[in-house]
Amino acid sequence: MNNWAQLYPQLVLSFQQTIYMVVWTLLIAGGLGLLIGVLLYATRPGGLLRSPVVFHLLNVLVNIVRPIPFIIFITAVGPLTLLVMGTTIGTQAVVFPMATMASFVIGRVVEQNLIAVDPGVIEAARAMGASKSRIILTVLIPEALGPLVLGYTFIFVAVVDMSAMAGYVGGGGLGNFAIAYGYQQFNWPVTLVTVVIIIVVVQAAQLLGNWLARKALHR
Amino acid sequence: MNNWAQLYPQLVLSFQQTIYMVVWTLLIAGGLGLLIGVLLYATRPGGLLRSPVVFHLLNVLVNIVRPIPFIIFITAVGPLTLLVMGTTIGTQAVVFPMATMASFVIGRVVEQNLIAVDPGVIEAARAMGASKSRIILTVLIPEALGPLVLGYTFIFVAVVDMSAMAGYVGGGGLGNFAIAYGYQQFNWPVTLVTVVIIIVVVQAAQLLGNWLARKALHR
Amino acid sequence: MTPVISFRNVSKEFPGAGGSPVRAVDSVDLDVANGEIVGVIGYSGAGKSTLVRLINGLEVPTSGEVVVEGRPLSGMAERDLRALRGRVGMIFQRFNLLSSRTAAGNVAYPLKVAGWPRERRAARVAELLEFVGISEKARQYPAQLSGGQQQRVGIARALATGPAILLADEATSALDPETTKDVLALLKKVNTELGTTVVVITHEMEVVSSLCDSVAVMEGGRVIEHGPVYDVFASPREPATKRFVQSVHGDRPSPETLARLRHSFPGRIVTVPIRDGGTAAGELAGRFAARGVRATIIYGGIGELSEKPFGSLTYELAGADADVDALLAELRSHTPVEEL
Amino acid sequence: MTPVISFRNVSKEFPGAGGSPVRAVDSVDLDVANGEIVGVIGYSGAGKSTLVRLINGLEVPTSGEVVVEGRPLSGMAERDLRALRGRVGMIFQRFNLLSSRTAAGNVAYPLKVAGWPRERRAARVAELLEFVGISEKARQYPAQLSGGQQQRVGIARALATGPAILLADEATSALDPETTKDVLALLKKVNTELGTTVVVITHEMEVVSSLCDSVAVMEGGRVIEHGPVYDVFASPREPATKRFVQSVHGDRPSPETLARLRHSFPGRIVTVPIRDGGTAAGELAGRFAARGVRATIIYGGIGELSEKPFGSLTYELAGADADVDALLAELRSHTPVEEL
Amino acid sequence: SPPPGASSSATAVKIGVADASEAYWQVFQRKAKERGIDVELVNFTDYNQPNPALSQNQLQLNQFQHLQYLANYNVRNHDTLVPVGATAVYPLPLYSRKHRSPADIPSGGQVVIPNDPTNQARALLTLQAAKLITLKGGGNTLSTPADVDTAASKVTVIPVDAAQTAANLPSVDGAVVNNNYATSANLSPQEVIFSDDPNSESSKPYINVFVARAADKDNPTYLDLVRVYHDPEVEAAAKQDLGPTTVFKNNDPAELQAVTKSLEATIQKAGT
Ligand SMILES: Nc1ncnc2c1ncn2[C@@H]1O[C@H](COP(=O)(O)OP(=O)(O)OP(=O)(O)O)[C@@H](O)[C@H]1O
Ligand SMILES: Nc1ncnc2c1ncn2[C@@H]1O[C@H](COP(=O)(O)OP(=O)(O)OP(=O)(O)O)[C@@H](O)[C@H]1O
Ligand SMILES: [Mg+2]
Ligand SMILES: [Mg+2]
Repeated sequence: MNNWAQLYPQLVLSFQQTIYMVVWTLLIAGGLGLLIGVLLYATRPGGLLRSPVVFHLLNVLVNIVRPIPFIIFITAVGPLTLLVMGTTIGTQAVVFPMATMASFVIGRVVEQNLIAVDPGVIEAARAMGASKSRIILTVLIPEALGPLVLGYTFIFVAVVDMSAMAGYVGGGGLGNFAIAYGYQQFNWPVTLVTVVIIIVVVQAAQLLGNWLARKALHR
Repeated sequence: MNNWAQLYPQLVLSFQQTIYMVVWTLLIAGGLGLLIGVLLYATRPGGLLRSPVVFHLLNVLVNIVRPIPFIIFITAVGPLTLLVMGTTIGTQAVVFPMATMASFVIGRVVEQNLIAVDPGVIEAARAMGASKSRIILTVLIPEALGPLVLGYTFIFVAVVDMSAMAGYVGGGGLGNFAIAYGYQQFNWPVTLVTVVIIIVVVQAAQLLGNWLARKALHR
Repeated sequence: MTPVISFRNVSKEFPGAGGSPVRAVDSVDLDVANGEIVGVIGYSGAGKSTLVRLINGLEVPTSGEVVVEGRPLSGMAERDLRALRGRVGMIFQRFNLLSSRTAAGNVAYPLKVAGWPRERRAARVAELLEFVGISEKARQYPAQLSGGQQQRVGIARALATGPAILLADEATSALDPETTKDVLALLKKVNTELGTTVVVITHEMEVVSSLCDSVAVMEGGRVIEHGPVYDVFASPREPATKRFVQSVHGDRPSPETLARLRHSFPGRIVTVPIRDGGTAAGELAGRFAARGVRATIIYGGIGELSEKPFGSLTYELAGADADVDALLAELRSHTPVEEL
Repeated sequence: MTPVISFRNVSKEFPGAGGSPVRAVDSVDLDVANGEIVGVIGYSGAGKSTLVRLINGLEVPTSGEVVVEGRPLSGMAERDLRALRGRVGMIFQRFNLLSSRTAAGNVAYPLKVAGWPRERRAARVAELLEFVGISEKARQYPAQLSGGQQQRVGIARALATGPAILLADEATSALDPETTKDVLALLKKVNTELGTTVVVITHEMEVVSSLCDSVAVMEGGRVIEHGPVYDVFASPREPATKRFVQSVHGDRPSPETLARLRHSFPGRIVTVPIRDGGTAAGELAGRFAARGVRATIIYGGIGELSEKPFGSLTYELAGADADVDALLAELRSHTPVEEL
Repeated sequence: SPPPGASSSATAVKIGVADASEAYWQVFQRKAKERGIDVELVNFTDYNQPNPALSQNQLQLNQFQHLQYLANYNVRNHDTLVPVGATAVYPLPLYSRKHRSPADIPSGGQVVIPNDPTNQARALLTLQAAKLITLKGGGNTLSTPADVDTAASKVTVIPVDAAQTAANLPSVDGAVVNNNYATSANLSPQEVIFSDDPNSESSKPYINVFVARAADKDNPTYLDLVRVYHDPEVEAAAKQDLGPTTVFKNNDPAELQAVTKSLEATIQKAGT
């Protein structure tokens, strides 16, 4: 059994690892997911870039990736991870499967939020001669910003949650710390403290998200 | 090592278990999550039922529950599960933590989708003297139906994913089957077949969801 | 008789862009009598929509008291407020149709809220859609309707339950003149047959002149003038009111028009207001002839305002200057003739 | 001169509710000359918005060809279509403002699209907001603006880049008469100073009469009448057109009004149209006097249409029946006098 | 980000483990350091990961598996990892709070077993030995719950997360609990109603080992680390964490390798 003094450095490290994983995953998957989401939205029938081929391919791809149990997914993309990251283990390596999976998840969330945008404003932008990419970047996304911010806040939690599985491949992190040092050791104080730290981080992110969403809504 | 003949009954059972878990979770959490989402939407500042206390309590509660690693969550609600379900292990028992967690997840997704509804129509319903509950049921939700359907489709996948963790407490299911009989046994054909079955189920759900969403959009 | 709607020193502020609040409605005192049709006019942004939205509690006043059917809205229980709203129909400036319901579904909605049984509902919806002329669009969704069709759905919806008070925020702005006429006739009918009190915001002075009993003129959040339509229009006190009245029947010619008229009519040009009880246009012709002045009507018109003749005519007077001067002097003794 | 916009047998169908498609635009052939201001009028649902949306390719015709600036839209490369749209400003019936941008941001948007440098943009935005009178609302978001303020943002936005073609779908529907007048003056100015071709959909006949060179009347998706405003209004051929014209200056009294007039004026009542080049109103008075018939103007008016006098006057004729008959017979020889 | 194991010290060893959270590893690291070896632990919660990582040179050693698991891994993945030293063998006892002996467990009862691949088959064999279940074909070290002949078995086997076996003890008839979890969960030895014998020949496949790439099977540093593990101080700490019933093993690497080979052969034969 460990005592707090022994655990403390490990906890700090785990915290750093979580931040590392979450930040990188969000940065990478935030962008890629936005792209996927925008494509899912825009290529659907009647969309700005309507293209049944791209839409169905992407739709199927997202649905292939998302339901794969994460540990199987990590292993399946292992060779690719090795190629890209130079290693398949550790905090850095796990960002690759995390970001990949998160991209697809974010894609769906973004798609959902874009679909609620009033088609009238898209039309107005088209009527001004704006290019499709410009419409997407300067009209579609800003118009959906309120729900999008909440969507990304939602995803933040999902990624934090996902990072708990980083321990599968030696990625560490708070979630893994809570499991390995708390749960598996039946050490409930450690579990509790760790989970509380996670919750505080998430809560802070949510407050920020709510605030930003309210700012973005303009109504 | 198992051969297909031996595994087949287990696979069928796992399929049934997954269906069982996913259906029950979606039924229960679909309703509870809708409630949570509606409350999150309606109690926020300027909302239909504005109530800072309820909003912040709920907001914090959702943020407390969601980031808890699922295995820890299962254990933490174990006593409650025992009380409610009479046991903490097996397919039936795991529906309790799954539905609880999923309720909070769905709550967030619903909240996001409701926030995009044009406040003008809510106002119109208020002006007609409709009660708040009626507005929520007959205006707010129908108006958000397109994105909501996509949101629930998103959640379907998330729940299928979550059900892969049912194996923690003996819940079985396809996800666990893929891991236990495929992945952990280094049996890639089994893994592949199982994952493909999962993907097919998800894909079917998504097609249905997309179709319903398009119907619901009316534009 | 006690007013059915009454504003008592009501103000409504919104948070503004630069921190300073926008006072959309400013210290308004206004009474609307039961069964009256009152028009609210004013420049864009004057606070008309906000004023009307205070009546059914869609906006809550920053200060002051709105009293409807004898009961103050503030502190009214949610139940009672809902019941009140059930008796108040509203046509929105931006229509606010439920995009998830068909035209018929939108009209049926308030009936459902009011608890009408299914069969009566269907009949009523059909009747209303017929009234506003969009029966064949009953099963279309709002996104598939033209602007005017959407507005008509909004009108039908507001009238559905036969409300005691109808708030119409630019109810005919998207309608062609024919349809507008039909809708105004419908509102009039509702008013006379059911005794519905109607508050109409409008930019079309014809709506005021043909429909309203009284008119309130708003400017900068304040009600700057209020009274029977004929009184306000016949003798507008405020500059804003004057400018609005100019746009109704029998306006004097605009500077550009006047210039063109002068080109065709070299004589002296005067505008004579035609008011009920004032100088009848017919009399004038006789007087002109008697004085040996040839008068030609070159502009203006006579219409009806609150069912009384109202307007102004612009004449070219041709004759000896002295004769014309004498004529004008005589006319001025009882009518505000203006030489242009 | 080749037309700047030309519809060649254009139809547009939408999927309808019951499976049968809605033909919103039906076999339209229409040319709009460069620098012209053409009004499009018609009943609600006639297909006006759809017609105009075909011009900048927001709708794609089901059949037929829309040619703009000499080039057919169909098969035009995306790039070219975009470039074309950059030269076509559009004011939407439902405004379609970007809710995520302020009033100023909305107006700046097309300038950004057109690649204007930042400094010029700011100045232009300020100028446009000033033009439409909402400078002080520059930093407000659409949801914080009144209906008319939103519409004015839409107008400013459409005019921002100084478009070669302006499509205005009920551009003044939410505006008070004063502001409407200002906006129309602005459109006229843009037309004369920059040579902008303007297509205005409107329900306000004053807009047509004061602004447009030509007018197209739509009914059931078809353009049933088209020509110079004076010609179409002075001698409308189609019943629909007639009804629209009735709502402009100098209309004959409605049945109810007529009933009231008969009450006050027991004599015979006739309506005489006043047209440019026809009988001048002034002349009539003389003739009446000469015949010993006392004529009193009781209704109607004379206004301007395309800068020419236009209207009708309704007289009460008091005198011996024979005299009146003789007078009417004489008048009828050159003017379509109508006895009511 | 955490620095990769490129420490300046000449002998830095990265070891993949699955229980880095156990305190004895800190003693191990300290003792290794005294011998000039910098040990970096990489903790995997998924057993599938450390072997490939070792193969791919991302680790120098791992220590989380028994010979049986290693043999199975090697066969399935055509790999050649070898044991370089034994650590310990743990009994895998059946616990119960409701019953005194396996015979007391009513038919139709529920028994939970760990669902991790290193323990699952062994747990099944234990239950068969306790006459609670029957495995089709007699069972072997690769049996899975799918091989349980439900008709011929007295109890239902429910595989759960290894930590859940201890956690669920109160609500089931019996639980097969790994040593370390039993210790962490403070299960009482009195609650053990059946156990296999860790010293028996049949327990040999379950000896836990340090594993290295075949090329490194004689690497002196690695052999040194095996010795560090058996330092009395480390063993004492390990016993504390892993439970009093832990039996430390110090078999000769050659013997371990031979056992592995024969296990591999058996698996090869049984294999698909
Ligand atoms: N997306 C659509 N789907 C189905 N029908 C449509 C659609 N858009 C327009 N219509 C129909 O086409 C016809 C013409 O519509 P349009 O909007 O062009 O009319 P409009 O002349 O502009 O009418 P308004 O003056 O009321 O705005 C209407 O009957 C309308 O219901
Ligand atoms: N939610 C809001 N936030 C901030 N300002 C607002 C808000 N709603 C209205 N206003 C401001 O209040 C003033 C009055 O608005 P209101 O909508 O009542 O005008 P209106 O008379 O109806 O104008 P219009 O004829 O253009 O519809 C306007 O200056 C407007 O900008
Ligand atoms: Mg308004
Ligand atoms: Mg239209």
